[in-house]
Amino acid sequence: MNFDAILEKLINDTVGQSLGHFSSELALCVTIVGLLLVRLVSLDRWLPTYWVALLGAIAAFGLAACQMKQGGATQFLFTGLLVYDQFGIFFRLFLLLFLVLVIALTVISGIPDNEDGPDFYTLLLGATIGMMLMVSANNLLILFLGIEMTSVPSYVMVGFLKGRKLSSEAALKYVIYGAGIAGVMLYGISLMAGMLGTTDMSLIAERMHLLLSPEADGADLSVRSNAMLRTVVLASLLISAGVAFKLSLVPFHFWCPDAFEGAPAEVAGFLSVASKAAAFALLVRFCLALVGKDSGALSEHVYLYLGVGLGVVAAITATFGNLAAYSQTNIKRLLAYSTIAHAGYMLMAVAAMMVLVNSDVADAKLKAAGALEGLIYYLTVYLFMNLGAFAIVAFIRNQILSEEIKDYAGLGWQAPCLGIGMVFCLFSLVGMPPFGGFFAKLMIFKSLVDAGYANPFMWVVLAIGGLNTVFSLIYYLRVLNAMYIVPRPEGSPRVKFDFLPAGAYVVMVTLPVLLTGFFPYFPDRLSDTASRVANMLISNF
Amino acid sequence: MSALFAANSLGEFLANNVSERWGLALAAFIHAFILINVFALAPLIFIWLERKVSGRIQDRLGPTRVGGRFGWLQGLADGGKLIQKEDLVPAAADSMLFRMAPYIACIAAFGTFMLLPFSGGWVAVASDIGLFLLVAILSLEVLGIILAGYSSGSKWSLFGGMREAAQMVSYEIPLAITALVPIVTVGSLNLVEIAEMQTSTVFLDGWLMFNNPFTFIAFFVYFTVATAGCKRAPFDLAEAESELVGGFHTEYSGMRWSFFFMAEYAAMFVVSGLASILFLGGWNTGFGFIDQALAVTRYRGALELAAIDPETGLYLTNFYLPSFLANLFGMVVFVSKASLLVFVQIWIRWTLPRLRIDQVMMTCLKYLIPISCVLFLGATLWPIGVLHFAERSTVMPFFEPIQNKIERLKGVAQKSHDDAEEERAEQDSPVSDVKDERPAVELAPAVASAPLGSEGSK
Amino acid sequence: MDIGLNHYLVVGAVLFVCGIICMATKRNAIGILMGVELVLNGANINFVAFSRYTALGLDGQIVSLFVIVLAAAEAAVALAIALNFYNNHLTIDVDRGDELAG
Amino acid sequence: MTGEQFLFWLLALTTCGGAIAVVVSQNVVRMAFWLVVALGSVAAIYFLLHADFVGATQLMIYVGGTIVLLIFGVMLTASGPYVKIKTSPGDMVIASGVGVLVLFLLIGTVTAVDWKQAHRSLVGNEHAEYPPAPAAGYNKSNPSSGNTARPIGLKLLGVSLEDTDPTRKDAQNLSAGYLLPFEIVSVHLLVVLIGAGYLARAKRRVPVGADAVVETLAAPVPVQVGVYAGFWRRAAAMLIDGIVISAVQVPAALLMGPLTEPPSNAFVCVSSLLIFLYLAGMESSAYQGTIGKIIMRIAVTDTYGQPVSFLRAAARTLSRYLSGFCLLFGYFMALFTKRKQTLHDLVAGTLVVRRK
Repeated sequence: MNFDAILEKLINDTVGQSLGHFSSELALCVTIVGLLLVRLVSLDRWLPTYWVALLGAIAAFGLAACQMKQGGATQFLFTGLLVYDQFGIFFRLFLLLFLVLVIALTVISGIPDNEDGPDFYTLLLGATIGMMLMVSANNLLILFLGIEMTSVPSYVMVGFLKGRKLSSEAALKYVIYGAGIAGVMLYGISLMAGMLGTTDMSLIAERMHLLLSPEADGADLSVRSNAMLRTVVLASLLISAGVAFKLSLVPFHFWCPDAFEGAPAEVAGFLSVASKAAAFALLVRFCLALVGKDSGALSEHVYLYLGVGLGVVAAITATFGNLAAYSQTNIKRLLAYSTIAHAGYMLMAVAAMMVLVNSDVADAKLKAAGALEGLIYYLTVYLFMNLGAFAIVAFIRNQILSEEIKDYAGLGWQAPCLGIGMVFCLFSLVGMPPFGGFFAKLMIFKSLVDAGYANPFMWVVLAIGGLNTVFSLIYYLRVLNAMYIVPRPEGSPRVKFDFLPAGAYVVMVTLPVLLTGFFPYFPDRLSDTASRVANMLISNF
Repeated sequence: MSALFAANSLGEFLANNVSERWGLALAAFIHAFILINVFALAPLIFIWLERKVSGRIQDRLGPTRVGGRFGWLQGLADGGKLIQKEDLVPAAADSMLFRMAPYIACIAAFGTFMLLPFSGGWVAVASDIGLFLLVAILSLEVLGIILAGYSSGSKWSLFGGMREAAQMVSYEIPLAITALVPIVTVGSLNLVEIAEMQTSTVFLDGWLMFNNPFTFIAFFVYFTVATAGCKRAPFDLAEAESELVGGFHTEYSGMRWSFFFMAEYAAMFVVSGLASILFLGGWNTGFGFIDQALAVTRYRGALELAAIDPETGLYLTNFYLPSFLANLFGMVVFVSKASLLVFVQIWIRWTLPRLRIDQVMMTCLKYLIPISCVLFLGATLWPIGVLHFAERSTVMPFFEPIQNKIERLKGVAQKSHDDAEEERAEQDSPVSDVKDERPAVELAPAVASAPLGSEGSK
Repeated sequence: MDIGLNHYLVVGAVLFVCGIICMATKRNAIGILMGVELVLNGANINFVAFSRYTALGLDGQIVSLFVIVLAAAEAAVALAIALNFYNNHLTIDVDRGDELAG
Repeated sequence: MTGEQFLFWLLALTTCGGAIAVVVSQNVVRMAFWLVVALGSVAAIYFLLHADFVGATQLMIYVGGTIVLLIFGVMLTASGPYVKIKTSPGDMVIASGVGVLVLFLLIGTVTAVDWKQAHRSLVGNEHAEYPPAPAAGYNKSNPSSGNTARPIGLKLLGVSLEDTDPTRKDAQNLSAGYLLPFEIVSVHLLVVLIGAGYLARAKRRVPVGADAVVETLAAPVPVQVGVYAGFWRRAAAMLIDGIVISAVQVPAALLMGPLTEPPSNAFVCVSSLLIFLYLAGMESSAYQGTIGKIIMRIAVTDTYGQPVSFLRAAARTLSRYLSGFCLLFGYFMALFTKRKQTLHDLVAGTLVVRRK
């Protein structure tokens, strides 16, 4: 095969196949350049830059939606660097929908003024591209690249209010922890890539299987396997430290409250949903890639250990998040701890999936897909309820210039739209029955029950999850207590909220929370999609 | 320096005659010795030149006292004076860094001579990424300056160091981009190859500067940026004596002070040499008939050197005198081109007033970077357009792809080499006797121990 | 003793651990960043060594190239944030940033 | 001890020593210096590992770029001449204790692996040799001699040198190419640049009140020479000229031979000369412009509004090539230069104005 033939093949592969499937990311790239050009020719005096960003995001969303509709089989893009499957498309769609909503929120709340708009939206779009790489990564390099592309713009966004002491402190803490963990993670990647001789995640699965299967190579297997296994375990621990940092799981959660408190509410909302969703998608892919598809005796054990380990971390994270949230006085900090707790709940789904996927329980694959379905459903509902909460915090901040819970006194009566929206969001976050959060939690708990048959420890995790749900009610209610029960202090000016556009936005975001709870059609539709996506991934795997 | 020593490299030559281990060490030592001594001389000459030129420009005579009418010993006399001076370290300085800084600057500037070829094959390290490595090492000089500025414990020095840091970090970008403009034209980072490709057909047409309009402009941009990169006037903000006393070297005296200037003049020569390799034909004179003849001779010499004994599979080491002379001539041409550019830098220094720091930064960020980007883009697109045009028209016969020309010349050299071989084979039949006397070297001795797994399957 | 893969891996590990200690103990934000650079370099040595001695091949070198570029980008942002912190707090001591707690 | 061994131990010493010195030293500038030592030695280690390109990149970007940036940051944030924000000894002891443990863990784990065997069993033999054993003679593109620039460049495209080897059977599949990260990293760098720039710069100030007045006063008053001809009008003039010229040239060319063949050199030279004379001559004549310019009611003047000399018009005509060379950018400059000058106007010092 001569050079020209290979080059032609490469061009065919890139232009003919990959670029088309990569179109939504490209749309975002083009939008970034567009934002720069708009400022270069001073068009931003007449045309507010958020229109450019919004248009680009909607275009990207449309492209992703087309891909979703087309469906199609799993294929590998760019000579195997990215994997293109239903799971990836779903998460891209998810991220882009969220991006559109966040841009709309920033337009209404006006946190980047028109002068800083191009900078802010460039960072926002850049981070989103990174997340989209994360969700479809099939190579350890892309994994690292995606995480860096997500993190580095996030650091700047957290410090976006550059004149504020809090903001700069938050950004500094975030960047220092983030950069450190990225380095640790890279070291893990280097060990894993060196051990397995490849950075390709599908090859990693194969070679892990070789490594774990006892009949691989005759002589002194135990010694060889042992040392090699230890290296791989060390490497995957270091890598998962990086992912855990993005997910704010417990030993690596410390950045989260500080960063959220210092950052504008819009940015905090973006980080709490988008970067978690991308990191979960990555975690699922990485966990599945790690152990390989064929079930040998040894690999089954590894799955089990991995699942139980994740379960332990999940239980600790949820408990810690809820306990720490209890004593908070700042609403953003409270929501940050609630984010940590929710990451714990969602991690329970991943743990259940890992325990189930290669177990000897009947219909193991189906049940594993169920756990994944729970995760996807939970993330979708979480998008709306968490974004709703942060949006309301941003709107209230614009009026009363405070984010302390005690300053929310009596606001529920003065701004009924925001108040009711907050009630819906918080109740859904707790997991109260008629809201979407209830069904989401139910699905995860159900898969935990299933997983319990494979390993009874998962029932312990389930119990801890249940207890946490009850406990979390207390601190969410404290916010509502402040908004409705405590009277507005004498002499404080009456707050006026216009329905348009802030109220309308709140309605738009909280409506899905309601719909996913009240009307069975929507959860069915959503859960159909989720289960399709989940089954696709598990069966392919 | 290969052809200087009747072997593919000095290391091989010594490895033959001494031992492999010590041969390499000796070769490294000799290379370093030659480089440092030859190029410590260059700054001396340029410092004298600077004084002379500035004198003339200011309507003075310049140095006349030491060394006859032209004062040519002035540089040496300066050196002697500086060595005798007391080596002061201010009380407020961080003495370790203060002492270290001049060496860093010097090592970076002199280190680049490793990679600078002086004629086809006369280069200490013939790296495939020569240009990249050279620019990388050159960029380390700034570290010495910054550390000097910071460790002096004086505010003037600090200001000088900060300015230098800001200026150098900014100017490295257009420097690298404009250096890439000829690279995209010839498609190689190897400095020897780049220069060899500029063999002219008629007159000056091979020089990359005249290859297309973008390289033409790129030369001037490169030269501006390189002048700034050596912190020469009008960009010498780091040592602006009218504002900062002496900038980063305010607190230095004696030999350490002179190290900075050795480094500066060495860097001037390096960037000028690079300019002449990248744009001005390197060691090619520009006259087609001379260049082509010399190139053929050099290729022939390389072939002689690379000849392999068919029986033993070892390198024969033939020495080919015409090639040696051609290289020597090339070196003279190259050094004179580079010196001319150094002269221009000196000339500019004594003609133009110094810019303000904000003007320096603005020139770079607002003008030079966009210009260099446009040039880079243009130089990338140009061949596509020209090839398209040249295929259909007979107007521009000299747009022959460079590679073809080189191949043609190499073919001529190969032919003459083969002819000579045949002739030799006819003349002396007992070939083996002759060969035995020649030193033979094992293949690729520098390749380190075999990689892991090589004993596995084979 | 022939120099092999393990020798380079040990150098990488030393760099990694030095970086970790540096990040853990320094209070100057820029000092912490230097620790990060050390950690990244430790990983990079691993990559290049694996590229030379194992089947990872050129991939290792390419990853290390990307890491160098990404590290430069990260350093630029981290430095901008540190300067911003300095402008607001008039110190670069990380421990002085204590307003976010709880 | 061979050369490689000696170099390795030397570099290992400077690398590890530099790194430890970074940890131990309390002065942040000294830390930076030791970091330079450590990272510079890492670059040398890369050369030792036959990864020249990575080594050069390390020198250029890390040592020459990133560290300079860090030192720059140190200077900007220095409260006194030497910042000493000391670590408490207790922290140091604990951290180094834990660090040493981690080090032993890492080294113990990593060195226990028999890499050779591991790769043979995991990867299979056919790939296990890297870099390939040196071929006969000096091979420029052979990665084992450290010349990795070409292989890396090809690898970024997804082509490895083994793929182009016709003897390999499995060469049908592309190996992993890194085109995507190579391109997407540029987007990342752009985003990061914008972000860092945003944090570092002061807010753009909109002039209000007194400031606005001062700014307006400070702005230079443009010299009114005439009404400058706009871009479209000039483009139309050029179009007309083009038609006029080809109206003469095409029939002439037809006389010389069929149009399908490339014209002879002599014809091209003569017609170029004639076109040059037409343009320069008309512009320096009393008409002050070519036929197209006369029709479009515009004229060429010098910067004082006077008719131009032939020499100036010739310079203008010649520098039209300059405008054309830079992808017609020189012409488009009329869109945004202050006096609607193109590049060749700027070079020749001319203006194009509307006729009265």
